[in-house]
Amino acid sequence: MRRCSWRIFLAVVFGCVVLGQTSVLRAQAVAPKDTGVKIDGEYGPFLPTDISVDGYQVDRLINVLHVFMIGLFVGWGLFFAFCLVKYRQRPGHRANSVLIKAKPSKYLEIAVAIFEAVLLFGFSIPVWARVKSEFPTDDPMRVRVVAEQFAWNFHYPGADKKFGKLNPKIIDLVKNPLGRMDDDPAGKDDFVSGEFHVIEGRSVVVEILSKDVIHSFFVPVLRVKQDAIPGMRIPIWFKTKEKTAGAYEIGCAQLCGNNHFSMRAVMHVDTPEQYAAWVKKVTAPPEEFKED
Amino acid sequence: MQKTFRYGVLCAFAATLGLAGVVRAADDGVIKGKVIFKGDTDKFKRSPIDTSKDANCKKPIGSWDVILNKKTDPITIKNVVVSIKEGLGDKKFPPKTEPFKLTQKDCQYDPHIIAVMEDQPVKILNGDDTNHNIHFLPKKNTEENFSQPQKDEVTGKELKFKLEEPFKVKCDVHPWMGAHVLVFTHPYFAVTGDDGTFELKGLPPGKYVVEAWHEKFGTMKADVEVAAGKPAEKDFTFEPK
Amino acid sequence: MAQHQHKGGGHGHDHHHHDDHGAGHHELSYWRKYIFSVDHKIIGIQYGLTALCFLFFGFSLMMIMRWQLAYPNKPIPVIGSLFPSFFPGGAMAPEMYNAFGAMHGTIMVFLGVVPMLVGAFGNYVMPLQIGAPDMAFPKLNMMSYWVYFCGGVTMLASFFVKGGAAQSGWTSYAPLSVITQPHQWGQTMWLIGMVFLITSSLLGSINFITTIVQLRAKGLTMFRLPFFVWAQFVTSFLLLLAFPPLEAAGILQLMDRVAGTSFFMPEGLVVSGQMQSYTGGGNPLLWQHLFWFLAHPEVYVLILPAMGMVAEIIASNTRKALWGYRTMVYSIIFLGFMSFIVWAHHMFITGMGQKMAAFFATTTMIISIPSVVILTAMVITLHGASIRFNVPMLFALAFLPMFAIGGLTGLPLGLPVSDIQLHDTYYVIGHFHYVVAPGTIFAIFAGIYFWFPKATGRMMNEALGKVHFVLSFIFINVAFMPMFFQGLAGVSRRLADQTGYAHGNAVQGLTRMSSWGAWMLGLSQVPFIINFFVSMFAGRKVSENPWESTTLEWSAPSPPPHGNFKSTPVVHRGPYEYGVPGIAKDYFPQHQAGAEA
Amino acid sequence: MSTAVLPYTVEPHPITRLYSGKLGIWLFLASEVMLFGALFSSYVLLRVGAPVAGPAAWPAHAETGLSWKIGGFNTLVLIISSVTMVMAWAALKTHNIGRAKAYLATTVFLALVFIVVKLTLEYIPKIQAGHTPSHNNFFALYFTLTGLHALHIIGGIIVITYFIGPGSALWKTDPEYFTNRVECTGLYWHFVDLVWIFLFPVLYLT
Repeated sequence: MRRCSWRIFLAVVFGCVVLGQTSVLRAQAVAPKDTGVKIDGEYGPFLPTDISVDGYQVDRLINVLHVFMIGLFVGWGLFFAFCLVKYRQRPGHRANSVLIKAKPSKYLEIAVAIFEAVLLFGFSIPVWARVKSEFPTDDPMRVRVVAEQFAWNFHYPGADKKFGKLNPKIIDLVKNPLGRMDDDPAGKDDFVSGEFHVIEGRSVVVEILSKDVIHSFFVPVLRVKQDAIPGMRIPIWFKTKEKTAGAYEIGCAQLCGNNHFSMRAVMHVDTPEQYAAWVKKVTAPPEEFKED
Repeated sequence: MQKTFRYGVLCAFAATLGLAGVVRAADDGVIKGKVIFKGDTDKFKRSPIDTSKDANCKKPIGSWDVILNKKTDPITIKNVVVSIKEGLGDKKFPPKTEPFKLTQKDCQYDPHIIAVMEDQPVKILNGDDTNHNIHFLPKKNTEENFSQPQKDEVTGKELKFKLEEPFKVKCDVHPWMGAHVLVFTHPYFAVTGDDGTFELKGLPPGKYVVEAWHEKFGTMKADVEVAAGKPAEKDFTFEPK
Repeated sequence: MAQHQHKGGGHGHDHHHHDDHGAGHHELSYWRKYIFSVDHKIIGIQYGLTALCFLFFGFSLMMIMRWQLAYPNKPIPVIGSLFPSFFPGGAMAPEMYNAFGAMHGTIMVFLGVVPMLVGAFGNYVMPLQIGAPDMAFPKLNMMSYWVYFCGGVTMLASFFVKGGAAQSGWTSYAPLSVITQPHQWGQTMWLIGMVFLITSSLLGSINFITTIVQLRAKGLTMFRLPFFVWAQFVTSFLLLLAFPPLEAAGILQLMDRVAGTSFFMPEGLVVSGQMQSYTGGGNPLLWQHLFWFLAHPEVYVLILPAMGMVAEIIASNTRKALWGYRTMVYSIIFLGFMSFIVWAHHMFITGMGQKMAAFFATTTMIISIPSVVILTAMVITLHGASIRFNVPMLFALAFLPMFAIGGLTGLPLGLPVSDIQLHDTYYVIGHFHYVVAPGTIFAIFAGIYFWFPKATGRMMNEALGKVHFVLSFIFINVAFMPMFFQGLAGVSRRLADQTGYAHGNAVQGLTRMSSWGAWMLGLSQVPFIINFFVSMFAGRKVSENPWESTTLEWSAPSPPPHGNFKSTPVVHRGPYEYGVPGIAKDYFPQHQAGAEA
Repeated sequence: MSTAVLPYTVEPHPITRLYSGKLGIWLFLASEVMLFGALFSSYVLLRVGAPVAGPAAWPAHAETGLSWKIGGFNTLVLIISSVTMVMAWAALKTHNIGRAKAYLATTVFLALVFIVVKLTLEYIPKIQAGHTPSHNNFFALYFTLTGLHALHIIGGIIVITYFIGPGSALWKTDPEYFTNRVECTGLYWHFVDLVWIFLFPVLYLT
């Protein structure tokens, strides 16, 4: 029994690897669900399509880290497996009580530490600084995102590029979901939609708010995620690549209640013409609703 | 399933008997009338609702807070609840047993007014291919809040409200979706429809205070005397500024 | 040392021996002996059995949730029709999913793993390893258990109140946790239960530290302590100092829910179109800071005792001293210390500024190094060893690569930039489950197989144990490995149904694979359950030291009597003197007098 | 006795120079420091982050209606009770159980005075004036912090009363053990006073 244990162990490890790989490769989507709009982009068991100009920095760090992790794990695993086989208990074999001087381990630990420092100071802190402080100055679009249980509202400032004041006391979910004030001149040309429209290749500054609980504004294809925290206004920014027009998904990444799973919105990356047409449609004075 | 059904039938039978016992056949008094609108109809146009939050909500829908029946003459108001407010004394009425069906269809509530008796079952159905979350916001009754992720026009979920009060209902996934629940202790209530009329039937003769309730225009009361065998008529006129 | 003749089975607490220091020792009633016992061994076993039940219960919750994830909104087979009030139409409603999710987390962490590691193993093994007759405060020890029990009952009862159990995740982020289920008891009972559990852990940690400081046997200096005791020592400090802030946070949230205060509520909250009556002026992030100030040390509470157990088992089954014992001790102390200043790496996405993020990312990178050191030391111990592949050793060995995966995948989450994409996705779930499930839970299994003969005087069956190990090892990976890929794909955690998203739908196949892995993992526990109960009564009887180990607990009879040792032990050497030259046997127990190595 | 015989319950450990109970109570107090520390940190954060105007703004000192005279009186009461607690322990050290009990009883009496003053002159008038915990965050913190402190006082009263009553039986069998227990209770009691000495300026004077 004892003598064959290590073989069982190896077989198990091998089996796991094979099983894991085949399953990942064979993991296919179930029948697509009708969500009203066809979503562009490619999605699978790895990072999804990236349509953001700066998204590659996130991807690069994730990729570098994974190569490093897999390398370390494989190297370390080989040593582990070697020890398990070579030093298994068997007749005539006795443990060596003298502890080895494992200089390589010290070097390995130092190498790991240095590598982590490089990741930290080379790939993380500067990028984070860019994300947090280098807001675009090239006349970005400005949009305010207001999260609520369980929907996203997109508040556009209109031609004057100024947001009107919001007053939570006058919120009317049918006619005035954000509580926009009529007497605020800055808010005269504002408009609100349930769809997020941006222009391709143009930078966007998004101010994130929440009406009730903590939500998280997550656009996988943009590598953008930011919690929406009630009582706070948190600005973020991104810029889409050229020629990425299409529809993409926005999700909520922070548990926000019963229907957290269905708190989804669609981001339309438009050409300038499409965008202008949409704005015209949304801002047109409402006609009276007539039932057929 | 079988068993529940059998019990249901039994209960319904018993309830009918009870009803017959309490409300005698002679109670055939009727109050009828219409709810009239007076004022500037342009101020109360229905506006289209922005349903862009969910691409599954394809059918255009309009606001419901004020729906005027412009084809009738005079112009009447839809979705006004007319009910007996006073005059029934301490009489107890057995609850209606047939469930009130509330369907979520095209991302709006059908019907918009849920007028039910205490303990009358309300059956909530989902007629859309999207997730709905119905959220009742009562003051006295217990708050109910649950989602119906799938189209389901048969089973649904049944609820009962125990205490008399009007309160709002909304959908937490489609914030624009709203409706009103009115719970009564008695069966004498009616909701105006496309013709703006109402009829309260089966009343014992006597003096009553009748109330008309509208979600936007508020309430209005009137004294009505019901005599046996002759329908009493009473119109309500709302004159919003 | 004379062979101790063990009589009778059951839980194995016979008192047919003559102990020479049990002054005033007389037969106790059944209740005082087994239920309201003050003996650390009985309390340890009580903790262990209760925690195993909770682990099983928490795992069952998850297996039901996995159905909803794999086959959204389809009726759950068998269970759906058994509990129609929980599952209307046989399927799991999203609010029920949230309740199960919150309770799965809470139960596994606070009612399962911590009581198992600290309450059960700590209580049972630690006093034996330091040669103490009992814990320093036996009555306090009993109280810890019963307070823990009350907390557990409160948590379980919350499933049956109107509105169901808490639904805001095990993290209970305000304001969600304050505004959900208004006027209902679910979340309030969660908070009350937490106050119980925290109190229990606090009392326990005071007891542990005092015991380790005061009651070590003669000659047992701090650097002769087995590594497990060191792990318990550091863990107790974490519990002692990290839990009170959560208790404070719990009290504040309780006030918000019950008294209408606004500690975590900002001004102008509009829920479901209704203006809220809270005065405002509070801060939702305050909860997160207080919570994670506890919960990050808590992560180390979950892993350090597991490391300690694995170290014990590896030393015993490699027939070799631990490589770098002192380095490991320093590392574990450093880990404990550092764990207090990394908490905000859970909050990068809350809008944290550059300086804070840089600080917490740096401390997070630093804290990874002692973990690497400990892991490396354990692997190097294998070099030049003579490895016995018995069941405890298999689990302990499997702990190493599994914990390595869990630890390594923590790196992308500790750097704010990669955390943008991976935060709150399945990647996080995969990461900490690799640490806690194949990591800590495997260590727990290893510990059960290893110390079972000490507690009962009987061995567990090796063949069944191996079946249990192989199946568990395969399926735990099938269950958790797909989560990394789902996370990379961008699937958020805590979604009752991910197929509504295109990126979620694309990896639904992986979700199903993970679910099947989880159910198979559940089935794989059957051999263990059989083995556990049958071996208790019919296992092979063994002497006091079946593994031929060196630490003190193996010098006590199996099971140890009241007062633990036949004669007060005296320690002569370090904890892992295996294969000492000049000694006939390949181990040299700590208590045995003789030439110093 | 159902417990195993443990060393260092009475005599101090040769290295730590503490008996187990004393080490235990110090550890307990360390955790209490963390508990109140977290609450004081919350106080600081909420006060610094409070809105400048509106109903949620931090009230000016005069608006709180807290009287430093009542607070000061209670501070004095607690300080004296700490002294009597020490005197009780000193009396036990000189083997005078009668005097020790008298001092313990004085401590309990002073603690009750504290609670009664707190309840009748502060809590009830505040709530009647509409200054409930939900009024604003100042009162929320005021009630939470002083309420938790009052719970600690009540806990102390129960323990000390136990030592005056049934707990004192231990004096006959093991006087030193009993003295140690009173000493530990004293340490706890001083800590509770200390918390009040922090609470008093934070709530009443600023």
